[in-house]
Amino acid sequence: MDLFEYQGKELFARWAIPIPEGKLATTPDEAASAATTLGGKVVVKAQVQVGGRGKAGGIKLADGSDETRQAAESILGMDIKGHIVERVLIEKASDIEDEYYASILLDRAAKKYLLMVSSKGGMDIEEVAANEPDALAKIHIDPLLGLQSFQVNQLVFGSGIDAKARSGAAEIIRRMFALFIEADATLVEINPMILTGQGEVLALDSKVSLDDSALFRHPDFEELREVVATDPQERMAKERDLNFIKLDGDIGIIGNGAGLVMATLDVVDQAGGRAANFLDVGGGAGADDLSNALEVVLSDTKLGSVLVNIFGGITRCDLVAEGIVDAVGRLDVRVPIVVRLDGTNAEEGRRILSVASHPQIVPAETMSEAAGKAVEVKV
Amino acid sequence: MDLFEYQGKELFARWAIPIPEGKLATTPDEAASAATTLGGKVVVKAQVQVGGRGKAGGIKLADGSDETRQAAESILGMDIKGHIVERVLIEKASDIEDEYYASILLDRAAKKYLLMVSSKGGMDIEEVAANEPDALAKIHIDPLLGLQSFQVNQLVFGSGIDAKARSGAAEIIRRMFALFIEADATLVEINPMILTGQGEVLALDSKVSLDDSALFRHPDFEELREVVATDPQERMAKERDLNFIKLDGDIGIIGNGAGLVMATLDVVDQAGGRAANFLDVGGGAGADDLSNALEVVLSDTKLGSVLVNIFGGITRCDLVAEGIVDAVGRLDVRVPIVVRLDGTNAEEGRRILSVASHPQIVPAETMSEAAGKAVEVKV
Amino acid sequence: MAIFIDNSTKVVVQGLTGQQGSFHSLRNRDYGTAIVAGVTPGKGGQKIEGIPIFDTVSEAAVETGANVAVSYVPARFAPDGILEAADAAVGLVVCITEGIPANDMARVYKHLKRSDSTSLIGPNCPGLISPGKSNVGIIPGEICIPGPVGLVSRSGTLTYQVMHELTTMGIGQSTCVGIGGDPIVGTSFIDCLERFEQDPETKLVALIGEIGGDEEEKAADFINANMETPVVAYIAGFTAPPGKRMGHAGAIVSGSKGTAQAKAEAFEAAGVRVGKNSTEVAELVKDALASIG
Amino acid sequence: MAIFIDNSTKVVVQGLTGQQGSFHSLRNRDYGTAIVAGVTPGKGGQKIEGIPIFDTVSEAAVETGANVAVSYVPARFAPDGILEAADAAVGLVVCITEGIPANDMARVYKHLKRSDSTSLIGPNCPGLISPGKSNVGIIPGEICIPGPVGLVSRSGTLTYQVMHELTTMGIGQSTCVGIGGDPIVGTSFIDCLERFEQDPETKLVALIGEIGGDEEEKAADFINANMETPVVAYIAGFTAPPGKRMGHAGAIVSGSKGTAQAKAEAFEAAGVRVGKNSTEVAELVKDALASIG
Repeated sequence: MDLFEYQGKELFARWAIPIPEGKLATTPDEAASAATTLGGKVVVKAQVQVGGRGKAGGIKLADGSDETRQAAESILGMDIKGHIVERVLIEKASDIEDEYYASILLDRAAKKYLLMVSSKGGMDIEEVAANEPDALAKIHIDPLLGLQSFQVNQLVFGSGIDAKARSGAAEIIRRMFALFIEADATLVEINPMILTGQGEVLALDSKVSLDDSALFRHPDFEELREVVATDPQERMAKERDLNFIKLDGDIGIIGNGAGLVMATLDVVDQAGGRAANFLDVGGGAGADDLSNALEVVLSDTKLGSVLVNIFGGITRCDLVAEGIVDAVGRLDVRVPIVVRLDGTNAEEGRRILSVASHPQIVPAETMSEAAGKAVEVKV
Repeated sequence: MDLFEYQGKELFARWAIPIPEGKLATTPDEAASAATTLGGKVVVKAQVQVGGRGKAGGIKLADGSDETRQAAESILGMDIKGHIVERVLIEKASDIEDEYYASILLDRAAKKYLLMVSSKGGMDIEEVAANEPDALAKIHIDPLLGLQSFQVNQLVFGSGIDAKARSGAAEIIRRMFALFIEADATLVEINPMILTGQGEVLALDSKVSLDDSALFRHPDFEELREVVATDPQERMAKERDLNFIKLDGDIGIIGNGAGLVMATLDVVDQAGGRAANFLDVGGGAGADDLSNALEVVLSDTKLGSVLVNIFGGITRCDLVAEGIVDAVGRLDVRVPIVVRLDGTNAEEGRRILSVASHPQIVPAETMSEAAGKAVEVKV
Repeated sequence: MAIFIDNSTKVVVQGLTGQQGSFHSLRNRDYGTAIVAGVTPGKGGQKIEGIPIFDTVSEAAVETGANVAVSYVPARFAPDGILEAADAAVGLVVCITEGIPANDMARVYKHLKRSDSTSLIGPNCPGLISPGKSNVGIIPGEICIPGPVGLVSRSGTLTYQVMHELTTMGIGQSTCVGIGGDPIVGTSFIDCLERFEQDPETKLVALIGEIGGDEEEKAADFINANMETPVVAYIAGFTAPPGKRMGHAGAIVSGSKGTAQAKAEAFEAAGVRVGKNSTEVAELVKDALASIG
Repeated sequence: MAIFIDNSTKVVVQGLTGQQGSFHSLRNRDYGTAIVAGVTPGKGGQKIEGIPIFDTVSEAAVETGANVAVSYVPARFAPDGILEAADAAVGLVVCITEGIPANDMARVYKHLKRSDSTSLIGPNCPGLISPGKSNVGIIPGEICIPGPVGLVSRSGTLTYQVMHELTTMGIGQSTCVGIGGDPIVGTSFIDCLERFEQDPETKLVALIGEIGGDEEEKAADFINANMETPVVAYIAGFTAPPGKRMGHAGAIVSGSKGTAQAKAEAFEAAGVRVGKNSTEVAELVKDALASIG
């Protein structure tokens, strides 16, 4: 689960990572009143989960409530790379003396945590790594041992940040690590981490991803999740416990198992089509799951066809077929549904579909054939 | 630092390990009023840091304030193996259905923590290990990984405790481990851990030792330490930061380095004497340390002689000699002080002593000679 | 022969008294696998369909000689279960459970690598099957036949798809291993490739990868440097958009890293032919086997 | 030759800018030891008596080629210091610091044993000296002369006493190692005995033990099973009362375990002669050397 900047900063505040004073606003009026409360110059920042909002005009400096209202008016509702801005963060403007970078993530290749600090902030860190490796300190943290003080030293001295910023940065690194472990994050990134003219070190931006699998340990994070899932179709899938990702094609995809669904997207592409989504009903899906999955996928009005690709293992094809029959019975189905069933009880499943003989159900024998048909029958 | 039962139970309460309700008393009146507050039958328990208090009459059952007052009167002031009882713990009597054993300590051979649980409580655990190994479950805990749930299962199932006690015992084991790590203990022992008629599992006794080296992490434990050091001579040594242990002979021993002092005790024994104490002035001791050490050792009125055995390394023998001269100048020295100096600046040290030519200072050339003389010159 | 499991395999099931555990374990037993024990603390002494239940894995291993543990316990208890099986020295632990927090697995992985006496397959994997010998986990035994192809995959149903196509063509398998789709899994492609290379029964290996991480790239290097046995590969996720987690926690393209294209190129550079879909992979396997003779 | 340290030893000092660290390190340098670097975070770039200071051990090791680290940092920072030196792969870490909490050392010990590339001597030890070659720590170099006796001890000043008696008799030492008196130390008697056994310069080993633990008993078993080089022993604490901690955190007799008597008997059973005091030990060494010829 990827958090918005302001949500990440809420966590920063809880883990005592210093941030500029700020307030969230969803309307220009709220923004103006936030500016009044904060006083002085403020920064109005679009809350979107995509890079490059600065270049897109999603960050504006403002002085006083009027300027802030205007800035918020121009930013709220803006479309930044397909993300509509629904919230802005109003923050006190900082007196930036220098900009740094700090992050922590799970390095799956090393099976350890990777901490990185750079004296070059506000830039893409892969670029810094490639062009100015001396400005970047990287260390691995043993998951059993945890972060050691000497490693914090290696980061602050090795990255070449200003001597004035060392103790503040060291403290932030320790707290970032605590947040990462205690909140079960998969990424915590501060870019830029700044040194102010007053000698403070602050997190000016936040990028935090949480481990969905660990949410059972953090019931209080559920409310973060509610805000994150803003797309109505994605929310619909989440409510039905389906693994759904919105894509930009017009062929709806349903399958069982992440690998098989990915492979299905590829085969559709090879057949000249484009997938409208990724939907994995998971292992052991029953009739209800299939029926729900079709409901979610069919709610996309731009759809041309649907491909259901099931390889039965734990999942029984007869139940899958029942789910499809149920869905086409209760929903207004305006596009063809190509169905390919194989594995456990596949014959029985095919029989059920053939008995139902719904005009929109198109049977297919193999994955490739199914993909071809899904492209062919598109309306 | 070894704690009294009631101090260990204060820690148990902080780490949510269930204990019987109880109150500490230092007078019969306090004991009587504690009994009234607690109500019902109580147990009056001598607070001493030595085993076998039960057999010595240090534990009595009482019903009501009068019986409790009488019991406290008989126990307070009692001498149990050289330990004078200054405090009694008044506890609500428990309805004991079964008695178990649980402990955790650092196993220095394995370099891991050792957790033990037995279904035979109230007995010496070494005896259980020898005679009824099936009633004892032992597991090692990896210091980096910590206690795992499966290990708790291995203990409660492996020890053969009653099924009714399993979940209560499992919870106590988890909390014991948390206490052990978080309080930097070197031993936590519950013997007996009981199952009551009501199905609760309680710690009926406590034995807790804390790691002195870790006290810097636990400033709140300093008050426990003050109570523990009750011997006036030991308290005097502690105030002067000297490593002192009271023994039962009549030759005072001062040396630098734990190994050398132990060896000195042995040599005195071989010479037919008995040491009155162990006193290590530590590495790099100066004149003040020596002077203080002599003051502490000489405060023992049963003393016959003193042996000062110094091998100079970081420690300079000239400073040692100055400290001795200072001490004999300001104190009323009624016993001979045999002094052996070797190593750094030994000659200068011997010269200083010879110039001072105090009647009680007896020089010696070697360790063996010094030990022999200390026995010989005893008054 | 085969790798990891064969006729000598004796399985203790963690979570046998649960719904998933009992369903699949009984299916495994029907396949011919020796399911010798179950573990559920507090239910020791009971029996499930004739299989004795113990309170701890170590007790089960001592009493029954189990040499493989398979775990179906819920995600929050699964890390402890893996550690318990390792502690009981069963040798191989297969963790089917999905949704284990990454931090928990990082710690478990580190601990297992220290001791080195236990292999872990998974978590979040379908298990493994040595057709005609032993089946541990949720792979449907019906779609396999014994034969010369070793199969290793990060995916579940996609593996079934490939197995099915091979079987339909009459090509059998020595062992099929689903290593799991999480960012941290106990057994890597390389671990399996090493074993297949040593296994005289395995004449060819089919590797099924997917987007995310760099395990496929490492496998390509390994094949290039160390393998005589021919390998064909298949990568899922050519059309996956960057930054989106495609079902598996491990399946995510970060920046320019972990793309299917990069992985396919790494394999091709190592002389490994890469199929574009499951049918093509099966064809490549058939051709390669024919050329071995 | 010698063990652990010799003429090729280059030392980086953790805590060189502190009082203890500078005092002993300069003494070590006067003895002839190559003290090549100091580490104090934030003081990188400075010099102490010509010795360059670095912010981190890894930087110091890279810049100076240091292959031994010695630590004088306060107890609460010392565990981190040991880990840092191990991380910088200096090979040998000597920790003089006393008073490190046992829990901290348990974790550090476990971590070091996992990697196995770093040896730790101490903590709470006087260090070690290879007379005439190198001196790392606080052992007074004046009381040693080069020669054939390897010395290993849990104690500090008691070791000096024995070294002094040997030197006075004209018997020199190959290496004297103080392994430290804490319950958990990085290097055991056995680790040193193994090295002495391999060292052609060491003709005889003197082992100085004390009450507590079972390291002496294990050493006796090891000597019996693996050593050609003769060993003589000395145990301090015959008259120590049970349950009292005799200065060293490790020196405590628990119940019937860890007594000097038991340890002496273990040695004698292994054919190791045990002296009753330091003078007797020196005499035993002299006799044994004479009988080797």
